[in-house]
Amino acid sequence: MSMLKMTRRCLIALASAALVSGAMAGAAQAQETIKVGILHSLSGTMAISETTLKDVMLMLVEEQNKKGGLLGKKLEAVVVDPASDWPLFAEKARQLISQDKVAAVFGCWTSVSRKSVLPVFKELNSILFYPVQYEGEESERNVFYTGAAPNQQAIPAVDYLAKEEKVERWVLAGTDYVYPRTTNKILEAYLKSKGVKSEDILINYTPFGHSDWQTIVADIKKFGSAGKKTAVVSTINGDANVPFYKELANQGIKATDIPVVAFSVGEEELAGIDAKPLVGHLAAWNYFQSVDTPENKAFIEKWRAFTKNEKRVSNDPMEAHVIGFNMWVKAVEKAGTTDPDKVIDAIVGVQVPNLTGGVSEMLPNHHVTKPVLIGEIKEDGQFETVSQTDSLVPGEAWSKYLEGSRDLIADWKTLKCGNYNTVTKKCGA
Amino acid sequence: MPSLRIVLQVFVLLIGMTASTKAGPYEEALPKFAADSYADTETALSAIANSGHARALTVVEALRDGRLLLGAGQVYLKEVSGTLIDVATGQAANPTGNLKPIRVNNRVRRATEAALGSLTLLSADPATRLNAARAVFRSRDVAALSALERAIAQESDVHVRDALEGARAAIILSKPDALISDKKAAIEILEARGDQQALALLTTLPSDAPPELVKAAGDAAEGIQTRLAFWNALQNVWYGISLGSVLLLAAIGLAITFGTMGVINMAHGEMVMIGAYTTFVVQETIRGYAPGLFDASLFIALPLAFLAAGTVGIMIERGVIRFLYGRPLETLLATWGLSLILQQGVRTIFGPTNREVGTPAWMSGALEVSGLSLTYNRIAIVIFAFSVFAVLLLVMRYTSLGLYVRAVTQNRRMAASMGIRTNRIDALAFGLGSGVAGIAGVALSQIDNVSPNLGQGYIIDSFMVVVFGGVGNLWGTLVGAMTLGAANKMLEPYAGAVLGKIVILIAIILFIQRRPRGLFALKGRAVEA
Amino acid sequence: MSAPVTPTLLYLDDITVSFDGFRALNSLSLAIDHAEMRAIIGPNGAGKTTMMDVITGKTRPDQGTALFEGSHDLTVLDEAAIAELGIGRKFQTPTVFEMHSVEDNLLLAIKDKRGPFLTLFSRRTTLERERIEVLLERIRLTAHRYRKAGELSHGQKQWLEIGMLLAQEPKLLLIDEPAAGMTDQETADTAELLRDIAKTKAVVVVEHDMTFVRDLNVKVTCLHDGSVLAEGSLDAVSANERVVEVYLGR
Amino acid sequence: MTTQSVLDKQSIVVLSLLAAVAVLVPVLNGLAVPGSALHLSDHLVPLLGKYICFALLALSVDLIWGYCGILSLGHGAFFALGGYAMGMYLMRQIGPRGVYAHPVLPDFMVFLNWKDLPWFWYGFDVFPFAMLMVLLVPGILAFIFGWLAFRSRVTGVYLSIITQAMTYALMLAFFRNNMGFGGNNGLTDFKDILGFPLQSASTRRVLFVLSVAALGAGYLLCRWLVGSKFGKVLVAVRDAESRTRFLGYRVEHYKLAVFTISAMLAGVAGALYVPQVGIINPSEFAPANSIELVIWVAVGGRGTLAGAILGALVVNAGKTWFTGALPEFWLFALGGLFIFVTLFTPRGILGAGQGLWERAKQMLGSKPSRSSFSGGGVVP
Repeated sequence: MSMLKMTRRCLIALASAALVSGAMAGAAQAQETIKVGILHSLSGTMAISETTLKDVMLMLVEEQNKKGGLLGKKLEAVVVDPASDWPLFAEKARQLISQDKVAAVFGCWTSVSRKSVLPVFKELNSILFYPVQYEGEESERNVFYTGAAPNQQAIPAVDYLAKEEKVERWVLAGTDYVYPRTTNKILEAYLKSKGVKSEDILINYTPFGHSDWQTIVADIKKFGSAGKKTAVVSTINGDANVPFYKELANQGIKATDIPVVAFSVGEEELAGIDAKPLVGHLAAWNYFQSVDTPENKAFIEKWRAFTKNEKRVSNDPMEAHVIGFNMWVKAVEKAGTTDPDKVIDAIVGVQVPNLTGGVSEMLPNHHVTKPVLIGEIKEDGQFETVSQTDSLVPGEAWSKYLEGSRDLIADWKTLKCGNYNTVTKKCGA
Repeated sequence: MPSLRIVLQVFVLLIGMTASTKAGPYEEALPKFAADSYADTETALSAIANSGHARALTVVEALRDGRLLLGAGQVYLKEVSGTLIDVATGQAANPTGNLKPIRVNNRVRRATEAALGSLTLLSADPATRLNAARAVFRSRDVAALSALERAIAQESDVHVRDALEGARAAIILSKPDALISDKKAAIEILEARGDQQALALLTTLPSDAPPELVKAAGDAAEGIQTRLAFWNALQNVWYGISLGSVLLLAAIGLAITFGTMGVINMAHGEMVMIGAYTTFVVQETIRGYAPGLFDASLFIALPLAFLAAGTVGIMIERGVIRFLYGRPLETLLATWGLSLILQQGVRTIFGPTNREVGTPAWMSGALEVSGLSLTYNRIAIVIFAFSVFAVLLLVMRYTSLGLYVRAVTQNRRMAASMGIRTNRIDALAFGLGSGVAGIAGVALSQIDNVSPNLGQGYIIDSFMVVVFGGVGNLWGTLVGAMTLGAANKMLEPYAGAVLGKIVILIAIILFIQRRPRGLFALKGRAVEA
Repeated sequence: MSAPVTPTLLYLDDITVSFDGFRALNSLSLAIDHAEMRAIIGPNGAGKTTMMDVITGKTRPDQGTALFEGSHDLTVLDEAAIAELGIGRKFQTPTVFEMHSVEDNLLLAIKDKRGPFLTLFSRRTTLERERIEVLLERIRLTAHRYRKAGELSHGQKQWLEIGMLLAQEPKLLLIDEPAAGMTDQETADTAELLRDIAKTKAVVVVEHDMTFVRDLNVKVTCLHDGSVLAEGSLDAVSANERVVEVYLGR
Repeated sequence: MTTQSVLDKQSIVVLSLLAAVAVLVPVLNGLAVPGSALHLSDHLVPLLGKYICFALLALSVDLIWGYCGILSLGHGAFFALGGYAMGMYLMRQIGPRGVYAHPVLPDFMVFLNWKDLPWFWYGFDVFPFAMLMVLLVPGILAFIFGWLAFRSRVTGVYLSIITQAMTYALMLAFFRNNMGFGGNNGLTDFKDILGFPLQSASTRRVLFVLSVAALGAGYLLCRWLVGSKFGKVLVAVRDAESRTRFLGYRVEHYKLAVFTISAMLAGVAGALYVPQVGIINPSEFAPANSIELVIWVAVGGRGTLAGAILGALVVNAGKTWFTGALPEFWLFALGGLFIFVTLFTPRGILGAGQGLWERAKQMLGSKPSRSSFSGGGVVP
């Protein structure tokens, strides 16, 4: 026991010494750099999509430093690996914020990872930039959604098909999780509001990583040969897409017969598929690598130089990170500090050029304005833009087409509320 | 709808033609391409297709292939040989400035197909004529009717003729001013055709159709429906067999390592993955050095995948598993560790994203047998799976390796004392099992992702197959794979993919407790040892 | 329990067991009396072990009757129930709980309630303690009581297993090749021990070692191809032409 | 004898260490000056709490694997079920504070257009009921599953594979949105537990202490179980199943009993885990998780209760460090660990350590003493 006491006393002595030096070291470091957290899975099932985003962030940080950093300080990227493990996302977020003291975090891909870290960002009052298209139905003070909300992707895509391809019959096929569920519910309500009958809508859900698509593709084929022009709206996620498209091609479903418009298939995913049989199938995004603007050209050039890979593709969530990062930089400059409260106040209204030739703005609901692009798959795995909205579409946190959220709006500028009910005139009620 | 519009457009164009005698519809249409709008492109296309102009076919084909270029309001055509000609004059041209291909979308592509259909109905090649007939069937373009009739008159190929008549029937049925008797004849032809599209045509008659026609169509549709129901059931059986074959391929290597050697190889899925990546590397090499060999790429990949996975298997056996014989649970953990390392290794070398493995031409498309649609790649996989099974059965039964493996399995000490080098047999048998998993990977690369996670998707299913079928018996694996495949596909239409799979898993759990050693279990004292 | 059908302790009649077409037991009949010792001999594959499996409930016969004490149908009971009826079994290779001490091995074997809840709250009684002392003495392992059973020699393990059988207080002991792997002295001691046990309990010994069988000096049953070939004193059985044929090869 | 074995040397060490942790962590977190070397940063408390829950889970696996030879590759399922039971309570506690402000229905039900609460959600707003379910749901599942499996004597590898099938089937089922458990997103966005806000540091400290207490209690329970005659029968089953049977023990009853107890322990671990990490989702059912947790036990040393705890702490701390410092190498390290442990240290860290200690003692000439309990595992 006396040993224990001894060590205890030693520890306290040590601690007081460390206290002083630690505080000094902390202060000194704070002067040197501003830390930026990168929270993307580098292993596990999501590594396939998220690793690229980590690289983009590293590039953006490096570039900003070349421009002289931010507020006279260098930026420093802190990379962690949440390993596609959702609770680990929360743990790593907590570590980034309270241990590494990052000024903002760029990260997450899946909805569940975002949901997992949400309480952490709220509790520790930090900032998360979320770069992926998602199901909406959320607006948090500490989160900025730079990917598409359903109204910036799904609805314009359906409009395009109905108008341009005269589609009258719809297959809504998705992986069974919250994004497809919500998107399909919104689309179902939207289509019905446009006079599409229930029997002309087929909804189908499959599990993650579904690989045997024979039956479902055959069903789609059958559904599509009933005389009316049919299209498939696919919210099929990640890995399941390759066997799905392969089965489509093999069963001879061509884009001219039954076009498939996908919301989760981008350049990265197509890089793993032989795109020749898929020519003409569509995707709706806010950005395509093939977009012909000087901004995009410059970006791709830098990206390829950074990754030292002449063939490296770019995609929509990457652009979202570019927009988010630039907005954050501007907001920090505007606020003159990285203090989250000040930045959150300053960032609303900030405008930065996106890569498709427009200027995106951060809205009071923490979503951004973006153009909606519909592209057809080309033989080389790139997209040919076949339609683009005339102006930028503001992201809506709450869908007009869903019963529960119809009356909700988000406004962090004046109402200071993410779910303000316009009927009861109350926040969160 | 589109057909009606085309009729109107043709009509308008015809009026235009009479107005100005100088420029025909062909010349009139060309400037529309310059608008760079899909609707205008489509209009121009239809006009050109119906103009009867000598260059119409060339232009349509060029548009389809992205060889129709636009420069300063002029339309140029780049021939396959690379020379540019001015589409309006047909003369070789040498324009200055930037040329951009005219953009095509699905709508234009569809119109192109329809146009090509009516333009190639009289082609010399029967396959082209067949495609043309199908295209016309889909477009139901009234303008193609006369060409169609000419084609039917001189068609000699029965198969193509049927298709042509089907197309004509489709047009007549949807043509408002056709005679009732003709329409009735069309209904009969469509009924004989008996497929889903025919059914769709028959069930979507316009509301103002005469009652007798509606009745005839209704009867015909009913007949088709009964037939389709039958074909549907058969089709489901086929899906079951083809899923069963995939499971068989994935599991059969395991049946050797687990079934006869008693080694729980959790890295089995990664052997499949190695096979798939071998295919990728082979294809990349071929693309780079000998593109002509692409169609043979899978055959080249097979032995290489066998060797690659087999070698890794032998290394695993020598390096890890041989220390763990008789401790199945420890083997399970160690090989799980190996599987993590192999996955991450592949991720480090090839990157985390999917890699593209192409499908050779002979494996694309589907074979239509009456109401059945059998895709070539699935046919190939079914045949392949059964061949692998047969070869393996022969190897185990008739070769000395098979004999030795069985001897070692039954009594290691006795086998050793008879001069069999059990160490070598263990390594070879494990290599064989892994190699077979490797060639399964070649086949699976055709239907699934080639990614580091590939193996993970199959490992549980493979174990289920082997355990369900009964350990130590290749026939059990075959029956197990087919049963699970068929059960899965039978349940899927009713329960959905997820629930179906859950039901099957529960059924297996219950089954195992009825017959703890599987369907084809060995009985007797030996298995207790 | 219904009234005894037969006065014998163990009664097997017309027992047949087949594995994948191979008949391990072929209409086997056998009767063992109370406090009788019987030696079973027979070449490999004669069905000796399968017979034990049937008696102890490990294998269900395809047909036939197996009665214990004239009224308990062994073909419907499981191993635990049969053990509780009073049939103990020693395996061919000594099977003891290697990670437990010698004493604990005996403790686990001692006749007591076997349910999980009862063992959870059970305490060692003085009576049990005394019984263990006696048993340890009898199987000559008193000095090794705290050692792990896995550390014992082969012969000691054989004896420990016999001790565990005794601790069960069975009425019938089935003993498979007790002398295998023992020195001559140990073999003789084992025979002595078994003869001693047979004074109060029925014992069935399966053995290859003819010297050992001779030492036992009891009635012998010779099995061949799953049924009884000959029965009687060892001398009578060894004189049987068919037995000689079977043992020496045809 | 039994009482003596409960309080052997190892137990005293383990329990005092746990007590020390239970006191030190909250004190260093709550009372030490932030910024000082002694201060335990806020993010470490739930992290350590998570490790402790994993340690309890590892303990439950060790009880059946280390002592009874049942290798369950589906124990993550019981952990997750306990977690879901707790998650359902926490969801109900949110009440009208969800984004849609529905008085009863959780958010995910509102947005899937559910009108009523499904029947299986009833009662979960009552804490004692929910806690009962934490024990009962995993317990009943384990009982049914075990009853089926053990009765028909499914053993060894076969048992492992069907436990894997079980957790896989459950994962698929919970992924389905129609099941009413939130699908892929699972249950999240919890607000408070018994009225205490989950985000506050003091609630976290209490949860941490509770977890340590649960681990201590779990340890004592396991120690009592394996020290009793019951435990000796378990080890007997592990080492010579048919011998045990021929002695008259109904092996299936023992297996069933210990399997059910173990599942309930895993459920408790899950229930404590959820409020500390703030989310429960179907990926907890993933077969890979269950396999990984077996390796915790193997690393620490199966058949030694302290080993299971040690293994869970070491591997998870390693995971945290690796995924932060060398993200790309985590799977190499984990995979290597699996192989290394099974090949070279089958008795785990604790076993290897004890082996060295024994050898050292022998070298010094002291006689090996009789170990204080003989109900033991692989390690005396």
